[in-house]
Amino acid sequence: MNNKKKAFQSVLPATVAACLISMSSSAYAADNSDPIKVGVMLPFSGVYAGLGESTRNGLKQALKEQGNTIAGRPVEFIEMDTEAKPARAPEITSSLVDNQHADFVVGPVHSGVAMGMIKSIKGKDSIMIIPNAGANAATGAFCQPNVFRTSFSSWQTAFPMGKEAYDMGYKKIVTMSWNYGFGKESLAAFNESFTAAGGEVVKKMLVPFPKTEFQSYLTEIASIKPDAVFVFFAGGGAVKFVKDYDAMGLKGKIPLLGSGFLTEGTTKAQGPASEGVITTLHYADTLDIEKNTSFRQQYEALYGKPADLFAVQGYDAGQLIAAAVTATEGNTSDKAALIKQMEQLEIDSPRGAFHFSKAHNPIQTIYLRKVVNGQNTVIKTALENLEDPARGCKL
Amino acid sequence: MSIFSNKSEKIFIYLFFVIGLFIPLFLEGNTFYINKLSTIIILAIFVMSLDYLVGRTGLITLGHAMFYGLGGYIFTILAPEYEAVNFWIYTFYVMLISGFIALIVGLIVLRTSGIYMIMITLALAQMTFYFFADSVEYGGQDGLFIYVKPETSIFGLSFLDLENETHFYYLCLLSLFNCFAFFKVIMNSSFGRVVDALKENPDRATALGYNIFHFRLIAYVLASSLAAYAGYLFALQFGFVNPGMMSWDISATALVMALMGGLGSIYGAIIGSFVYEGLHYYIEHLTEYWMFFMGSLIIILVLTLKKGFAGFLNDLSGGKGNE
Amino acid sequence: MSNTILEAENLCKFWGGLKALNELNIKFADKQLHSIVGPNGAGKSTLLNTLCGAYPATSGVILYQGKSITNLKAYEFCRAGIGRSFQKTNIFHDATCLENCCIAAQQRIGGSFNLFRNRSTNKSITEIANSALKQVGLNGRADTKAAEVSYGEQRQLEIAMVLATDPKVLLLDEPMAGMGHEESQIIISLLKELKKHYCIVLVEHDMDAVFELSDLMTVMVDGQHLITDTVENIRNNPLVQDAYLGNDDEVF
Amino acid sequence: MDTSLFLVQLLNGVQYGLLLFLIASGLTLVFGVMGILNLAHGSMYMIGAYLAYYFTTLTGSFFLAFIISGSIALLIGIVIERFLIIHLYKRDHLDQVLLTVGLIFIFNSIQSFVWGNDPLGVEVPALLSGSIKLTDIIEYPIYRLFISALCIVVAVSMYLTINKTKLGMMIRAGESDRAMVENLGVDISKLFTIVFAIGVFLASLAGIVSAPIVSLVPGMGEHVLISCFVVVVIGGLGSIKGAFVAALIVGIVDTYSSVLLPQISSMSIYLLMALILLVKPQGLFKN
Repeated sequence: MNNKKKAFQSVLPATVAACLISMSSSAYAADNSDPIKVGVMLPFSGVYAGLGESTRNGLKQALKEQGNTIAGRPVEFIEMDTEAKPARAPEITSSLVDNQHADFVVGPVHSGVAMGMIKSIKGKDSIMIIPNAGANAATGAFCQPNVFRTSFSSWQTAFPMGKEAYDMGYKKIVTMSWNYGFGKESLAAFNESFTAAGGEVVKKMLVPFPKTEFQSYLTEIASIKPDAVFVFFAGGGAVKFVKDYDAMGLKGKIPLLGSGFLTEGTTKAQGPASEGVITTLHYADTLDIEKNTSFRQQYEALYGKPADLFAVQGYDAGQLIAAAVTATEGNTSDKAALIKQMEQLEIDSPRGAFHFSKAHNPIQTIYLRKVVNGQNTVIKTALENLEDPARGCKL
Repeated sequence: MSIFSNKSEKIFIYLFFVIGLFIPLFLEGNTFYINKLSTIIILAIFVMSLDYLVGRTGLITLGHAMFYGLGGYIFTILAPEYEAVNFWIYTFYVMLISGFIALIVGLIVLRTSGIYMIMITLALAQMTFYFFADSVEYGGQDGLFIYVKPETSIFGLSFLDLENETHFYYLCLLSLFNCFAFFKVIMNSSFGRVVDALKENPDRATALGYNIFHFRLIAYVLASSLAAYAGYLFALQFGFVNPGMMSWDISATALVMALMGGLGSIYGAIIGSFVYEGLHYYIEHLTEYWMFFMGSLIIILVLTLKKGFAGFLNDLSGGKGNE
Repeated sequence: MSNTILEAENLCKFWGGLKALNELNIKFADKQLHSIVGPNGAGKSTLLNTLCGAYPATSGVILYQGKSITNLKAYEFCRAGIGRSFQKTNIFHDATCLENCCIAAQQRIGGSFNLFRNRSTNKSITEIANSALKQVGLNGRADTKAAEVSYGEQRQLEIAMVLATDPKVLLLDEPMAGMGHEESQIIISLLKELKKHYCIVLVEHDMDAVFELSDLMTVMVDGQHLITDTVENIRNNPLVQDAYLGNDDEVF
Repeated sequence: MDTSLFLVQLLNGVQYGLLLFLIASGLTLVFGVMGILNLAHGSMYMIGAYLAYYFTTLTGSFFLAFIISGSIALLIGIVIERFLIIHLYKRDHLDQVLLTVGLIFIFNSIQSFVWGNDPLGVEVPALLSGSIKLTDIIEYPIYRLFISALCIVVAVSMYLTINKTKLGMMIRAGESDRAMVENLGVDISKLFTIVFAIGVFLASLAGIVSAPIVSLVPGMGEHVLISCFVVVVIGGLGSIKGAFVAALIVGIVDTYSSVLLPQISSMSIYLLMALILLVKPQGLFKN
């Protein structure tokens, strides 16, 4: 009965439109008057709300560049607050996909939510574009034909640091993160390349999420006296960790390395404590690429504040939609054709151009960055065109 | 003696289940609304079990979501990953195991009462939350997936296909009806008589020779395993479980729903769940700051509608109830 | 006293440093009304609460029909046959008078753990409850909500509930508290009837009633046993008058 | 673990415990005197921290911000008590739970509306920004020691207020017997307003002084609230002394368990609480 209803729903407007065409002899094809529906599933409340906002801004900027119409069709946004609660993810996804019949669903920020979304979008007639959540499995074991990611996998952001750390002369390292997926995946990826290069992870510390009382762990690090520390923290936890690390007097003595999120959007709150922290990531605010400069100028003009990584990833999700729908000349009903286009596209991203792997994760360059004057400054390219191994993906 | 406490309850229950029975015919094919209704009905079962505990037994808990989450986890952990198991058999397992856990937990928390019980249930729920959130084998913060939904045959006959949203909806509706009937039966039973007594006046019940601990424990186990059943349905609906199901705000929200509906009225749990979720859905589409309006609404309700919507309906119909 | 049914030996109940009951020895005989009097704070209510198991004794022994029940749980005292009424009306206000007695009677009949049997189908419980109501003269109020009957009737209901548990001993804590003269008369005649069948331990401030009803009286002061004797002897005992006049402004 | 390390960890634990005490003291005071369980206590902590951020940025002085934010917190406390809590004195705990959950929703929205959702930080005031060298590698930030000192000052002044002043006498009387206080001719509604405002002030104070060492994020209040509950329950609801002892125990247990028993560190304080309640269902210091 599902199909019958759907058929009915698409037949009716088509008939109406056909009548209109015969009257007005418009040049547009039947479905060109329908908006392209873009569901936006981001956290607008709770801990991740800031990231949700940036992502949405970036997404809207990309589509605004197209005049909010792609191939003659207007773009309609349907925004839903995930509250970063995984338990709500399936329900909201179902609302966007089954009720609103969104062509694209952009979201989420949080990996747990991503898992719930993937589960409910599997086999449905919508395309999901993940603008942040880095869970390896999203384009690994759980990869789906209709799921793309414009951000990164956790693996990509931490793997290059292992080799870099060893090359910097660090042999014994303590790793530390929150005890959750993103953190553990980052530590594992770091461990993989660091031990392959010949280094040794002397201790791995997992802090219960979202605890931010780090004193006892820092004391422990001080007693181990490793060559360096590699950590994964993001957002508020990252701010707190970097400040505490400095306040305990460890910064000058034991170099602090991290996955890029440690200093992404947090350096202002961290203040001088973040100076000199070295991280790897697929983007840096100061990246000297023409596209990045123009993107950041426009973003600041539109929203009155500087762009960040999350804005870039949202922007690329928008570019991806625009480019794909343009390529199919406005036809969004044939999702298989859309997906095929998306797989072939090269996205001209502010982070540098990238295209998608078989598992639909960006093949992208990872930069080695250092905080200088509160800015993540690129020291060098850590690994060029790095592809996630997509372990467990059968695409 | 009628199973209903008053006229408004009778009218509401008849109306609700008749409408519930036929509404999928009008929503034909719109899986979103059917899913949404199923979700709210599952929530209503959860809220009802909490309402029984808080409103009928007088045991206030802020950790009821622990059992909601456990229901989902027990199934996901027990069932083989790539094999359809029997729904009814696993319903039995889920309720049995969660009931057993509730028995152990009850032995601890029921030693306390009032505000202490509120806090210790909260703490135990947090502990369970962290147990699953930190675990490696149970998926940590990201939770676990259910790859194959159970089949529902009884003696080889299968009426329901859980992959079909409408079928699943009817399963939820049936469950809610059973749950309601079950609570009404035990409320009117000899057991219910003692529970009524110990809720109003535990000291007197003791003086009359009742070991109130035993009665509380049984009520706690019953309510907890029904909460687990609701969590089990929730896990089946979308095919995954997550520690977030146990988080304390789920318990708190459920309490708000029970209160909105009218504490202790049991059928009020249905009203509360639908009103809260309806408002949430509506306000969320209006503004990003929906929490502000929900918060204000809760405060206004607490200060004005002391008996919730069930009490309000009863006052409207002029009934006093025969309890 | 040959027919002693309840007995306290060296009973003590301390609240921190306060000795509410101090080495108390007392015996209660079957089919007698034995009242406890004494100034405020003498420990009368504490004694009742300890005898019925609500407060565990600090030390000492409670003997019931010759056996120690000191270590029973609070709810087991009632099952043994020791029923009590409360000083402050302590009934189930939301339930009918009949239901109040049914709750009491069901404990004795059993089946309280039956989740599915409708409570109204057990006729023997209803019978006991009805007869308890009848005993106290409340049979006309069976279907009225307890909250809606008069204060005096609530006090009667309080006693009916105790009777429905089929006790041997009745511990009554100020059954006439707050009552008018006429209401008190109802209780007095009720107690006169009841003492033919039960051992009654009465704590009461209405001294006229106490003197009228009691077979034996015990005077307590400061948690200690002062004297136990017949009404006549107590009335004329200078020690007793001293205890009241000397320690408290309450005079009878 | 060598001795010096052990001692540093002990310092960490005590310092964390003292901060927990500061947060929990208001909750337990309000409960002890008024019988009100304020779930929005954590939100007051959050609001304190954000106010401190706002006024530090505005005035450039943390100490000025400290004074302004504290006064605003007192005002918020008075308003909430006068307009909302006042209706709850005759109600059961459940209504209190629900009303204060409503308050949590509202404060979270206000926070998000006014200050946005990006993590914010406050600079440690220059006067207190140095560190003290403890071992060859570990330094200890002076500001953290300052917080500990402040917590001790608060604890001592609470002790003195409760035991030596008229207000304290009324508070003690209010804890034991409300009717008696009224008979003594004390204006109980005024007393409640004062006590509730002090409770809110203490929570905000904790937020204000923590602002430079935590990151300000949405939802920071709820996390604190749960730890606060554990402290208050272990100590015995309403007992200030209990909260003090329990906070230190929780702080120390949490610190050592995160190093020695990392597998169960997130559960450790809840386990501790369950164990203590098994032995003492009313907490350690229930009067």
